[in-house]
Amino acid sequence: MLASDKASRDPRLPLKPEDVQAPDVLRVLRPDGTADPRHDPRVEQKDLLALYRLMLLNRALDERMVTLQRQGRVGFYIGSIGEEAAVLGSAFVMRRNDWLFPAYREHGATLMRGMPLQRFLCNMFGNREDPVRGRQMPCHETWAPGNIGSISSPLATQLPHAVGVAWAARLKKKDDVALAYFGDGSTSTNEFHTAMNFAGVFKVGTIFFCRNNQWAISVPLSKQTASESLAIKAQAYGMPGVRVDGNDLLAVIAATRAAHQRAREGQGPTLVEAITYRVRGHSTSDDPRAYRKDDEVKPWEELDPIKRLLGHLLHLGIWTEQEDAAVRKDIEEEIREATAAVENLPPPELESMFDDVFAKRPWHLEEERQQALSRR
Amino acid sequence: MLASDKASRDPRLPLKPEDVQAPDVLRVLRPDGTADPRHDPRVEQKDLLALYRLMLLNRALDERMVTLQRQGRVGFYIGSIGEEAAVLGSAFVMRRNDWLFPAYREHGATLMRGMPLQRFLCNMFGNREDPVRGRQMPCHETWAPGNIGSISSPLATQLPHAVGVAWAARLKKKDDVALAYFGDGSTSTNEFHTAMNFAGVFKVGTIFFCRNNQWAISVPLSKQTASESLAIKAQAYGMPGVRVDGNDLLAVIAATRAAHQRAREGQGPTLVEAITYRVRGHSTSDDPRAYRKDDEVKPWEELDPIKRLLGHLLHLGIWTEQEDAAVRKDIEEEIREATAAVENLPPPELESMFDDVFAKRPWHLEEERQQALSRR
Amino acid sequence: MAKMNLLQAVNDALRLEMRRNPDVVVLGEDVGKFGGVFRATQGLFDEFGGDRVIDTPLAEGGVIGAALGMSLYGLKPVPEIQFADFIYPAMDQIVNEVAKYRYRSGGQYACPMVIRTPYGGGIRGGHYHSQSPESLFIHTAGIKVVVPSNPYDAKGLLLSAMRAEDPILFMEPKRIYRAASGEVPEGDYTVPLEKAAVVREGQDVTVIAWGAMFHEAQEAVTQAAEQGIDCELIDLRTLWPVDIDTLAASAQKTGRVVVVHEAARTCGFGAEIVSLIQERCFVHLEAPLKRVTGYDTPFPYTLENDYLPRAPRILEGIVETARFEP
Amino acid sequence: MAKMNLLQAVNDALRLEMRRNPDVVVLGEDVGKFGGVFRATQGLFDEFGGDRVIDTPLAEGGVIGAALGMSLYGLKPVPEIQFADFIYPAMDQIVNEVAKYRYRSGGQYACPMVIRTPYGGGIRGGHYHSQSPESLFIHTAGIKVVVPSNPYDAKGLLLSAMRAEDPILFMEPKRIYRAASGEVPEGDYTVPLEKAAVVREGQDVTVIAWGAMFHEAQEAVTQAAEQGIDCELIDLRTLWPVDIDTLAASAQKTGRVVVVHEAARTCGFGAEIVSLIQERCFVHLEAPLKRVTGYDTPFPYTLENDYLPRAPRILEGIVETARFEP
Ligand SMILES: Cc1ncc(C[n+]2csc(CCOP(=O)(O)OP(=O)(O)O)c2C)c(N)n1
Ligand SMILES: Cc1ncc(C[n+]2csc(CCOP(=O)(O)OP(=O)(O)O)c2C)c(N)n1
Ligand SMILES: [Mg+2]
Ligand SMILES: [Mg+2]
Repeated sequence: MLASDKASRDPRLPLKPEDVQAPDVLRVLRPDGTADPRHDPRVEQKDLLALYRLMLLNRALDERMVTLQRQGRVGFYIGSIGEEAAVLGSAFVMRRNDWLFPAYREHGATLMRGMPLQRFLCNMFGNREDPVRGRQMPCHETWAPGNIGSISSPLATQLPHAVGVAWAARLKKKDDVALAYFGDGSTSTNEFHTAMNFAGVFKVGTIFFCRNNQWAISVPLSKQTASESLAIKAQAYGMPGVRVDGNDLLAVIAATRAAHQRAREGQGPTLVEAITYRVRGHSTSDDPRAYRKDDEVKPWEELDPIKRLLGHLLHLGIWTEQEDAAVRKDIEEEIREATAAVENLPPPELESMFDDVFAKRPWHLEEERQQALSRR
Repeated sequence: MLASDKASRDPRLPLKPEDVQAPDVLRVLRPDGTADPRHDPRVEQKDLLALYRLMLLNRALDERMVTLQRQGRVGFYIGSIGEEAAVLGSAFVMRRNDWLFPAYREHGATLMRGMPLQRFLCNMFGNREDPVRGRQMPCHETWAPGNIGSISSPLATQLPHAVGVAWAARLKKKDDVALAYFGDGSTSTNEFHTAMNFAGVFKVGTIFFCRNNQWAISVPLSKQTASESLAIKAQAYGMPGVRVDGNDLLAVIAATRAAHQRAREGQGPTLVEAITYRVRGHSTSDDPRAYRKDDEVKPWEELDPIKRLLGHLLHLGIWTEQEDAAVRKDIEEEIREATAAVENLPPPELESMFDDVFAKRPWHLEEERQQALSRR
Repeated sequence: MAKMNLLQAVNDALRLEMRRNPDVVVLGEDVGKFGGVFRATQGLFDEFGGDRVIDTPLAEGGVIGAALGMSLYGLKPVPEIQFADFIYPAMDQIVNEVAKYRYRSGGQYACPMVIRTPYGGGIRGGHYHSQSPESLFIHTAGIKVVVPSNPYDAKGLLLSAMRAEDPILFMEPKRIYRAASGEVPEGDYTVPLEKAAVVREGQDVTVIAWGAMFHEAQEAVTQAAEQGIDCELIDLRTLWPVDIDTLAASAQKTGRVVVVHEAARTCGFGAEIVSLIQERCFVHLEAPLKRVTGYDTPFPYTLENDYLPRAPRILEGIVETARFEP
Repeated sequence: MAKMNLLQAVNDALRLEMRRNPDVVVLGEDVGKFGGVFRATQGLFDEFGGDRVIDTPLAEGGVIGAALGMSLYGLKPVPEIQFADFIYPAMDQIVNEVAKYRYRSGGQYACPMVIRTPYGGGIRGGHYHSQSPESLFIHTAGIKVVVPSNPYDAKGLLLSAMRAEDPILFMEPKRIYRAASGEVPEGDYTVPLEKAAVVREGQDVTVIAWGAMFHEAQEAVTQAAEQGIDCELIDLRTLWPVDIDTLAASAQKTGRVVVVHEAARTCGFGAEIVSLIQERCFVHLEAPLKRVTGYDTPFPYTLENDYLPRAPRILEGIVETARFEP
């Protein structure tokens, strides 16, 4: 009579690194640097190296922006330290014609899809060259040339958009896939439920990619839901839900590929739960020591996705410690140069504030614009 | 890797009466009028007879109100024909101190909990003796003495209220249980998700009672969700989900009792999916022939809950066909008399419109009230 | 020309535009086979199929959110909210997403769509089948609000809306879905957005209304004429951006203004109209700008005809305003 | 007396009332151990435990909906919406449920609660950490709206609100959470709801403001005084029901009025204030009622200080209004 009667771990306890070794969690990278051949997505070496470099860039960028924020040079930052494999592995699977709907930690994916680093940094400074014209907070970049949706602070609102895009593609007889990122906390939102349900009913090609970093600001996963896992929530919508080691780039690629194939082939949506951990504060506005102990964090730092990929590359013999050091230096330099190039650009022009509310400026915005300008 | 991989019926097909015989659906009443002793809730005979009478009253009331609506004497009606066992069986389990949050078809439950028939009918006419003072449409009755929450048209908004009540009870060290009714369509709403999730996380004593009548106005269940069942959705919230033959009074009582016991004992919430069928139109505003074939309806009419209980009573030998005919006549008379007693009561007083917006009338409502009165 | 009621005019506009533009899709609860609870989408499912006339699960936020995605991809969605009273589950999608998408993406994206919704009282709908929430959306930068009062405008405005570049909330006065009927051209035509109609010219008092209440206002204006008060009657048609020039010109001429709406008075759109006019026409005003509106209570069932600002109350407002002497 | 900032005053009020009334519970996202993203609930979890200071899952509709149920059962919930910009997922619960529960049950039930939420711009929050949606709720019959502008009022108004019989939306001007500081009594006291404060008496122009913009208005008023314009400065404190007598008396005296708010102009609360005053004080008015407000765009990030109606713009409005000659 009970639909749910199998024994399982107590969802009221936090996930431990050991839990990632559970049989239902897809892993590829082993501690010794080898890849489990049963699930290895067999990524080409040049792509592996490019992905590795992008992970390093992503990490370095995050570190640098936090510093700039502390120095008062940037207003706010929210990054993906420790979650790079989840972000970049999934984005890697997506084709040029596919669409990505980031939450707000997926800057690496945006860069991968062609947003120039300088333009990204313009968004950090909210200046005149910011592609969103200084209108949103930093880390709310948009990059239409890469089919990257507009980032919104209200959580999970992008999920139904990803459903709508994939649905529209199907109606237009295209096989374009849409992937939406979101966090574990966001599974509690209205939009998670609605988007999953619509996607299930209409069998649209959407990938729901959940970065389960186990925290929603100060609220741990165990207080977010009593379900056994996040992946299991897929059952409520008649779609498959998969769990994957989110710090394992190859596993993330493998899981996302499977979901992508389903989507492309008209078999419908998939929920991917990438298990990872938010090793830093939520954003530059947060201080996690107010609500969690450092020793909970430590074991997860051991599973750092960059370390793990590096181990694999060294094992494969396609990368050396020297190359590693050199490329890290290059990246630092690249970021420094790009920052220097854009940091002192002027703010957006006052009159730009009145554009883009509508396609054309109606009389009231024209009037407000005139008033604002006359005041200058 | 897939969380959901067991074979099952295709959720894109409509449920058939045979589906109610699936092993995961709790049934007690057998076609021959006997009760399956393994699950028989062993209701006292006098209660059984009282429940049967209430089912008849509920049915007769629904039929009568539809007639009055057609005659233009009542503005609107929405009833529970064919769903009486689900409504009354579940309400029967609830104690006096427990709370009920109806959707809008559970008038039988309200009457069971002490709302006088005449007062109920006052709500039909929206007159001066209407307990909600003629403010809401018919069938939006409220009866605080019976701990019946206020009925709202926006679907499923009562679900988090039932969570809040049960939660508050626990905080006040009481074991009061709250039961919320809703339909299959309502599982798609924001509030279903939120209320289920909160209830799971805080383990509150709420019973989520879903009347799966397989239609949401013109939208069939198969277009509402792609999940295997509605009960399975409970897994997404770490609570048990049970399926029960919703046209089987005894099965409904048994399933609700189990949920009630869990709730009372602090073991948390339960989702009950009572499988039934909306054999009539959605409400007096609806004409189902515009979207479904009559022959889909027929087989479900065979499973009429009143017929099935009558069969059982006759089998038990505690009821006769003669008594049956007599009580049906009594009931008709009771409704006729109650209607006659209240139909011509005057409408609410104009000034009552300005009460109860707030505890006290602020200046602006006092002003509007004066204006309205001066116009009379 | 054909005789149509407002509902048929809406239906006709949808059908014509779906024939003309293959990117138009209609989605919402019960809009498919059933043709909508008011039958506004009747016949569309049969003509255009389930891919373009879509019954959705019961979640308004999903309807609008999915429509936004469709719009990004190049479709022109026409989502329906079954009753305006049920728009709140979609509030976040409308206010924080649809209305801001163009702006916040720096103009990289846009999500034009027409959100159709029946609104207003007078059908014995009580709290939740009677609301007029227009002012919430007028306050929201990035969305336009259109309300027709007759079949001709309904069809012409809806056709315009479906060809516009911005998100539009198209509110249909359900009380007069069937009661408002008239001659409507059978083929394609448009009525311009953002242009009010001066339905009657007059010298004494400007009366501003829209939707179902326009007809109450018209009745009051006729009665006022019998009392020798010559009203100028304006049907806004597009509430926002409002046709300020027409309003200001009329107010300057008459110096006396009555605004009518069925939404609650406080922070209703009437307040904005009053403010705009007094800002522009202060020296011309000869009487306080008058609001005749719904009361500041939830919408009641039995007393709905007392709640609504019907002709007698409007007439009272007109007379009071006409007779006002400083 | 103790020196407190506005945040500490809010925290103090919560603590005192939780000590006094065991039925008060605080719930919301991150309000528990963390003490809220602004730390408004700091220390409450330690003092009152997880049963009364509750971290909820991430769903604003659930927070308000559950609070409603708690309230029916006799608790006094004080839910927090982390930022007013995130109130829309709870819009249906607030507008259709909380605000109407007493009315629609014929007075059989009531659901008093205090919904706390930080609002407003000026902290570099862009579109979604800056909004001022007060007018949406003022338009909604059945809920009151309170906004303090200083620590003394914050504590006293919040204590009053937690003892009131109606649902109250308590909006906290986050821009001045720390900047507004002053002497606050340590124990229990209340500031009455629905009473505005005339902070400065004056003869020439009435200036009406609230929240963070009150301080901008105050600065402008001081500067106006230097130019010989003697302003009467009113801090509304309760937005709705507004203290109409104080407003009308002042407008009658000065005949000139400036209303300031940071929400977008169109259909903002300023429009209602303008309408109410011109209805009551028409013959006394010597200039158009002036609104100095946020612009009709989403709230911008980089240009937020241009968007906000800061002192220089307010001063301009005051001067224009003072000098207006018909
Ligand atoms: C609707 C809404 N409510 C609240 C917030 C405030 N908020 C910002 S991030 C966050 C936690 C999100 O957690 P999760 O979804 O797990 O994503 P993560 O940050 O961990 O990647 C909260 C509560 C918000 N942005 N939107
Ligand atoms: C939020 C909301 N959206 C739409 C409606 C209109 N509506 C009323 S009943 C109904 C169908 C409900 O179906 P279900 O939940 O299965 O309940 P049933 O009527 O079958 O008992 C709809 C769409 C509503 N009342 N509330
Ligand atoms: Mg998280
Ligand atoms: Mg149903």
